[in-house]
Amino acid sequence: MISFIFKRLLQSIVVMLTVALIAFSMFRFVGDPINNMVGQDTSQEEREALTERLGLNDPFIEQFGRFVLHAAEGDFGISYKYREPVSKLIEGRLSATLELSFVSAVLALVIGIPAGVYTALRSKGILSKGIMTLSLIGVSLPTFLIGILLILFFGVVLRWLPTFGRGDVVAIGWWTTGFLTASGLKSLILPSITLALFQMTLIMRLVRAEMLEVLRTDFVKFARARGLPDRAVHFKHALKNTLVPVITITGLQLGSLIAFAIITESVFQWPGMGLLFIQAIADVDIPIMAAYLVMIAFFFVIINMVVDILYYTVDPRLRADSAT
Amino acid sequence: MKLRTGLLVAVAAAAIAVAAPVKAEIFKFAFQGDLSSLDPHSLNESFLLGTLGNVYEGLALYDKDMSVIPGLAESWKLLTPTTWEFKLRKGVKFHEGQDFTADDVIFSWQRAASEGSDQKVRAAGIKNITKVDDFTIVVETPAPNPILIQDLPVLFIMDKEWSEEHGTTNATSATGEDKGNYANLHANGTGPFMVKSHQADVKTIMLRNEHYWKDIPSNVTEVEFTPIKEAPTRVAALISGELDLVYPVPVQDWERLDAAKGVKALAGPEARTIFLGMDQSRDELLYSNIKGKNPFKDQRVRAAFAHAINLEAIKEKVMRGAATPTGEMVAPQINGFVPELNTPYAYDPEMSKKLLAEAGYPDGFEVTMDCPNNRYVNDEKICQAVTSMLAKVGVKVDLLAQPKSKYFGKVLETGGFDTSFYLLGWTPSTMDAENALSSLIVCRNKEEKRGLFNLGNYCNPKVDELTAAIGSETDQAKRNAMIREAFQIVKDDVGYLPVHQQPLSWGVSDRVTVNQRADNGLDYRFVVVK
Amino acid sequence: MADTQTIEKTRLQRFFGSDIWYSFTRHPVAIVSAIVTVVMILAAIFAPYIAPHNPFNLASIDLMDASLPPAWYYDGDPKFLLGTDDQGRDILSTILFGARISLLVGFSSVIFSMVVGIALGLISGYVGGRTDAIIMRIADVQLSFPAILIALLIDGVARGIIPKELHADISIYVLIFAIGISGWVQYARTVRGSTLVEKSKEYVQAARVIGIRPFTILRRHILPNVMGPVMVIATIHLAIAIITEATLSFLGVGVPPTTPSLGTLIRIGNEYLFSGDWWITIFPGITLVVLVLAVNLLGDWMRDALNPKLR
Amino acid sequence: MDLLNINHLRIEFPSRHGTVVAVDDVSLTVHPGEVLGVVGESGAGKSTIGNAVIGLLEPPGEMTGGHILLKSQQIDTLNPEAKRKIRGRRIGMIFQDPLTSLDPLQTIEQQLVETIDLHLKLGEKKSQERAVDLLRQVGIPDPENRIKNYPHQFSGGMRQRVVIALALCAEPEVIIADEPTTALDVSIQAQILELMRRLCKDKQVGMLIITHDMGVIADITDRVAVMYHGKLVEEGTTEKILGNPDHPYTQSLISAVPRPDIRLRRFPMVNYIEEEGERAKNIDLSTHWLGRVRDYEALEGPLLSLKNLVMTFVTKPALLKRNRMTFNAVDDVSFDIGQGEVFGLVGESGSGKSTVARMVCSLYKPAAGAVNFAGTDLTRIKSENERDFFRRQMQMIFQDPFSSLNGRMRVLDIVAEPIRFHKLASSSREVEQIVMDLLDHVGLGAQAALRFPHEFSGGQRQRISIARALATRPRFLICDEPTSALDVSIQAQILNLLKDLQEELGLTMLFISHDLPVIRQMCDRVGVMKTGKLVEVSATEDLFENPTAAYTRELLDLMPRLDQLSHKGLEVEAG
Repeated sequence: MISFIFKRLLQSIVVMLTVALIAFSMFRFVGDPINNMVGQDTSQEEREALTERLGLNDPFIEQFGRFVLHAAEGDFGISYKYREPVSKLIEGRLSATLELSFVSAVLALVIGIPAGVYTALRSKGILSKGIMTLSLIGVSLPTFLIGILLILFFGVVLRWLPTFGRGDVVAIGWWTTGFLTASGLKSLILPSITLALFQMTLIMRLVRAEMLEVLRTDFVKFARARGLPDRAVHFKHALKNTLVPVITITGLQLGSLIAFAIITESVFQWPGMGLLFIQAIADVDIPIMAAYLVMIAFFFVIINMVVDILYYTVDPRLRADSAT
Repeated sequence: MKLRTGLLVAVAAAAIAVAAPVKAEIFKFAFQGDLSSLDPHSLNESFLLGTLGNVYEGLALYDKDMSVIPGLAESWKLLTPTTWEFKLRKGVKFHEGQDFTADDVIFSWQRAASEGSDQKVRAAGIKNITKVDDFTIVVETPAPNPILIQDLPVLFIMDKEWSEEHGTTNATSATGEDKGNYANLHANGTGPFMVKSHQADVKTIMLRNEHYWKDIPSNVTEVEFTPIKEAPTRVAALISGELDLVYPVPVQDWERLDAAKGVKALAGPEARTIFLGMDQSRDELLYSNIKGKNPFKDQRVRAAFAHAINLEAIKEKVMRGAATPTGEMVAPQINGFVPELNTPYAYDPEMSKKLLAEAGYPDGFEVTMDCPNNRYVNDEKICQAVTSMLAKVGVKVDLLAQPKSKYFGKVLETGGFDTSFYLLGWTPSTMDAENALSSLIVCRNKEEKRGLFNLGNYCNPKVDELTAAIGSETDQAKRNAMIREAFQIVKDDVGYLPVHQQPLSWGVSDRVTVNQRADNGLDYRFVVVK
Repeated sequence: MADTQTIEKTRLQRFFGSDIWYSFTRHPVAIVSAIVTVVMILAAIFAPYIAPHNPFNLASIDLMDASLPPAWYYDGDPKFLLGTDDQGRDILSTILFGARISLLVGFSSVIFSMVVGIALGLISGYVGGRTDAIIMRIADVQLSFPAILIALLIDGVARGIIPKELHADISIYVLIFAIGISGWVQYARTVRGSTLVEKSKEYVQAARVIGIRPFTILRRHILPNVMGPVMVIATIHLAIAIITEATLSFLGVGVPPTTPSLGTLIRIGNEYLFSGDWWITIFPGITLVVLVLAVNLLGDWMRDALNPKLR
Repeated sequence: MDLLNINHLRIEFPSRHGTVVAVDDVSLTVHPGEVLGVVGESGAGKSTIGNAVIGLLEPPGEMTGGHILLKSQQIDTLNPEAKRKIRGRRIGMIFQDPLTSLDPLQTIEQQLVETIDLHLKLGEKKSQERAVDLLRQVGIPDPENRIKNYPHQFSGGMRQRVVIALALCAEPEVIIADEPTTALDVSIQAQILELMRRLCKDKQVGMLIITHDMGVIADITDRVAVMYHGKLVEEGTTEKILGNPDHPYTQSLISAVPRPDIRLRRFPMVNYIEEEGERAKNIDLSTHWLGRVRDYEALEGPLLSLKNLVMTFVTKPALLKRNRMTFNAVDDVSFDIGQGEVFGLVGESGSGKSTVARMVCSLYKPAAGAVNFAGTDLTRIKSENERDFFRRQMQMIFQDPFSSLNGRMRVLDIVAEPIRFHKLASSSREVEQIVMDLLDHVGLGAQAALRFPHEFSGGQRQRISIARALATRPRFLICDEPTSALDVSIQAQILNLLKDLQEELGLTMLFISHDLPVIRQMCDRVGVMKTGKLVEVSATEDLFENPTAAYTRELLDLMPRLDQLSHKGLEVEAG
């Protein structure tokens, strides 16, 4: 197990380095940052001087090396636009994005899994057919449109919920949370729904497909033959076996929540990393972009590791293998 | 440190004390962009300067109507064509309690000229400052500079000792050499409002400065600013009553705002002029099917373009009646504006076709147009409209609309003026026509840093002479005459195709009244909460 | 020999005899969504012939027609059934042409990732060993880059390295590439899985005993047998691709507004949701939903009919 | 007194092609302590009966007639809940595949206790004790500790014991066993059957065994019911049915069973179920392409000779060699096969016999040793093209008729593929003609060419793969368990076909099977393999009459004794 985790860690580092490299080599093409760092009547000489001082003229590999070395110490450089250390900027945004993703993830799972199970067990039923179709509408609309329509309806027409931002947040160390204030919680509702919809559908369909598979297996039939009541068959045996494969994909899905948050955050002006990133792309704020992508990769490898470990704990067969 | 926080607390406490009778009035507003820094010298950009103008002040100030009035300087007079004497205001204190003196002015000027500052150009307008006494200074300019004063409201004064104490004697530079400049996240000015908290691109909160050196018309005790990028979200936030003011508001949403109860659209002409430029210097256009020659060198072609564009339609449909079609490169608010030159070129497709034929392009030609899509009001839509209008006279325009970062990277000097036909907007930062002439209209000259934003390099020696003269002419009457002549020439040459003065478009809640300044600046002093 | 003719069945006959077709005829939902999809695809293909106006012909656009409401409104213009947008383009026509572009992007990118994914999947499944390991690692790295991010970056790069004047023309291919490249992993994994299964089957060994070379085996024997699940993924992926395109256009990446896709239309229309010109967003929006919904439902039915494990 | 009565049971499966009557007016009775065997070939509807009894008919199947009585209480009409209460409590069920019958994520204790507690309400503690006790009864060593294990930690045989234990949890009155030993090796099978019989007698449980295997029937049952196409064709005591069947189907079935004790020339009267392929035209091999003298140079000595073959598989891959875990699937195997000889290779699953075959036809590359074919060491050949020459000379017939044909290709293309690949015919016209003749020759008829595999039965498919194997005009044929997936009568047909072809074409054969009786019917010499090693090689008759190796003797003893089978109409080959 230990050696396994260690191996995974090594892999993760490789993955992150690759991501960093790819990302970094792409930035050189996304545009010239200088224009956003100076006003309109700044002269060419000054612009060039700035470029030089930023080391943007150094050979690529040198820039990359510098980046990796600093990143290793958690220093992602200074944002061109905000002239603050990127690490501080991200620090300030991290909690917003994570809380949003977390709530959405919970929503997606809490609704997705039971719905999937239900539609699998009652696969012929009218209701489950309804659920299936309804869930599709969720993924048939672009996220941003869903967001805006929600704002229009609940924010402008009904005036029930806030249309933007996080509301009041409480700071716990560098972590700010919206969970502790009424307005914070209210502001969470619309964005998290917008963000969760897509994943919810995916998870639900996945669970359904897997469940149908498992229900066909012999051991389910045998469990029935042993006289076990449906409840036991479905939830004790079938569901548990369903979740094994579901774990991996769900893990990845939830990981991508953090990235998908980009859209949701810009629609709701949610002060998270995604918003920071999309802003950074427009302003060609390379340090922020680099940091963000590495963060994303980081989250993914973490999630992947958690998933694998879960796997080991859930599935005895794997445990046996790892033992040998 | 301890002492100063003490002071700050004291100030704040006093603020409450004085404000006691008045109840706390919080004013919340949103803008599309954000306040990238609190350092007054970090970026020469209108919103940043406009906002920090509430915290920091210059020797002179803008009044409601942008006329320049005394600020930290009580008065000034011209000693020689190149030297000015300023009497500084006594008894002014910075937010953290330090006294304002001549040293602060000199320091601030030096800082503005320092490495990483984006105000170098303005700082360069001053050759030297000598201190006569604590409240008298003499300013030397490199050449006679009649509009020196125009620059002062945005040349902000910082406290010397405060800056030295926090090692921020240089302007915040983006290079990260100074890891997190103190002035980037903290402010200590003399202005009517002081920064309470600031998280870049998230939220900035300012408190009323109860110790301001003159009384503040506003009854606002706290200002809360949030950047909101998406227009629909911004408008929604206003209509839903979460905010008191949002800007800019898409012009097409005006009706909706006026229809919705509790809010209204607040419009006004901005000092910014939107215009189209054409590459008139290269012998062959970079992006065209005409090879070997440059159609835009021919005045008739430029005129043909001018007559092909229906500015009224753009005003009505794209700008929803909110713009002012114009024939001049500067707006009415600008010193030197010539009313009679403001009438646009007539919309006359037939004439346009005829001119093209005369010029030898009976079937028109192809050209690529560069256009920003997130810089000016409906910029991309204007460009689209222009393309379809030119199509009607046979000119096929390929539209290349990009975000401002990419757009400017291409068309400006950095990109080697890589364009044949483009849309640009300009607000003379000095609010004086000379700035427009010397930046946009004179022949491009890298060495002398003139005409660097004359992207198409329209070049007429006569205009150059005039501009040079205007630059040093201190007699306003003579000066205006020369400005008029220069603009007349440009108009006859059809050097540019002015489109309109774009509207200021704000959405305001009925519970507040605000003053909409022509440079799109929001001056908290004039915000009143009902 | 005479009777062999009677026994011989064309592939078409086989299809109509197949269980798939039978289950199809028993699924009203599947039938309806199939019809909708086909109609929309046809409409898109023949847009130039059936559209009342050509929104891409700038000369034909009159700005004065801008923002007219649908024809049934009192100030609507019968020329423009569903009204016009902010540039005076006929909404109905833009929708037809927009669907054309959305579908083009959708199909092309799906085909792109299909080809890449299947090829890599077959190889890593059949060859195994190091090759397999490497390809799957790449897949992992790729997976830690969500589709939208990849698309954003690729678009950024493309705009950086490709001559600016070409952007308008190539942006659509960039989009296809960007969306396509982010989708191959799923195919690769599925195909690899079923390849592992198929290659252990005896008909493959039989072919090897005969001496058939690996490439031929992959092409003639394995490929046809792994296409089932691929088709299902492809259908659902098509829907996702179209949505992704729309989403990207919201983030400012994508086709130029002079040749808008459904997504672009919706994005543009967004700015008019409050101004009351609802038709600029709503009609393209409805079209998009109906299209994607139909495709999704089709995929749903196919998934249940073929019931492959979607991994 | 009757325990279980099935009266005039009728079960229908409505389908798009019209209703299929899976079980048609079947009546059976099981007495306490009695084992009733239900025998029949695939599609006979025997499993359906089992499912019907425990009330778990797969939809859309439904009982449309008759009734089922347990202790003269009608149970088929009970509501689902009541039926569930009977399942496991009063009727235990054992399925075919022990590997898939247990929930992989739960310890066998959890599964046992769950069931026991459910039915007997003993409470946690008692249930656990009973669970351990059950495991001991079904002969699982060290049950106290093993009970904590997960299914995957048990061998196939052990798992089937656990499954039986689960079936016995609540002391059911009836046990229904559906092909309980089909997935197991001969040796395990014997033990399991013994166990089941004992339990049945001790506990006076009535047992209904559903199987296709006459061996099982002979070993364990008291009475036998023979089913054919959903109908009960004959019922009686085991002796009666095996020794002197009345119904022609039963007779053909019996006659088709390979005998361990005697060697038949051919299997007679096995065409009751499916036409044993009639050849439309008898092609004259002396002139026909198929029989045309093959351009192989004659050679003295063996055609195939294996020298110290070794095959190694990596069980745990690792970068460093020393970290790898490997085992030898084939360990130093050597034997010769003379021309025209049929050499049998027998052994239990995992003994490495198939691996040998795959090395011979170079699907696997041996880790060591030589495969000398017609004097050439195949392992030394580098170029594929050179290898093709030998590929042409040896072909293989596989076990599973369903996976050995590519369902996406027409039979024509399947059979033609080798001909085209090796360019054995001049024109596509000729290719087609050859294929038609081949198909006809294996008894399918030419018109089969234009169909797709899924339109054929298992036996017919096996004929197709035989045709494909012959299409290169090989001199050497490898048959890897060619009939173990087929019903006994079909098996007989295929074996007949192979015999005929071997004689007509003078083929040399390597015949691999786990089934000793089959080996006896087919082979001249036999090699016995155990865990990768070759333990004995001798002429068939000697092997069966006086085996030398202990392991061989063991195998022979475990073989189901079928001596009571009738010999009616069999022609024994002079041994």
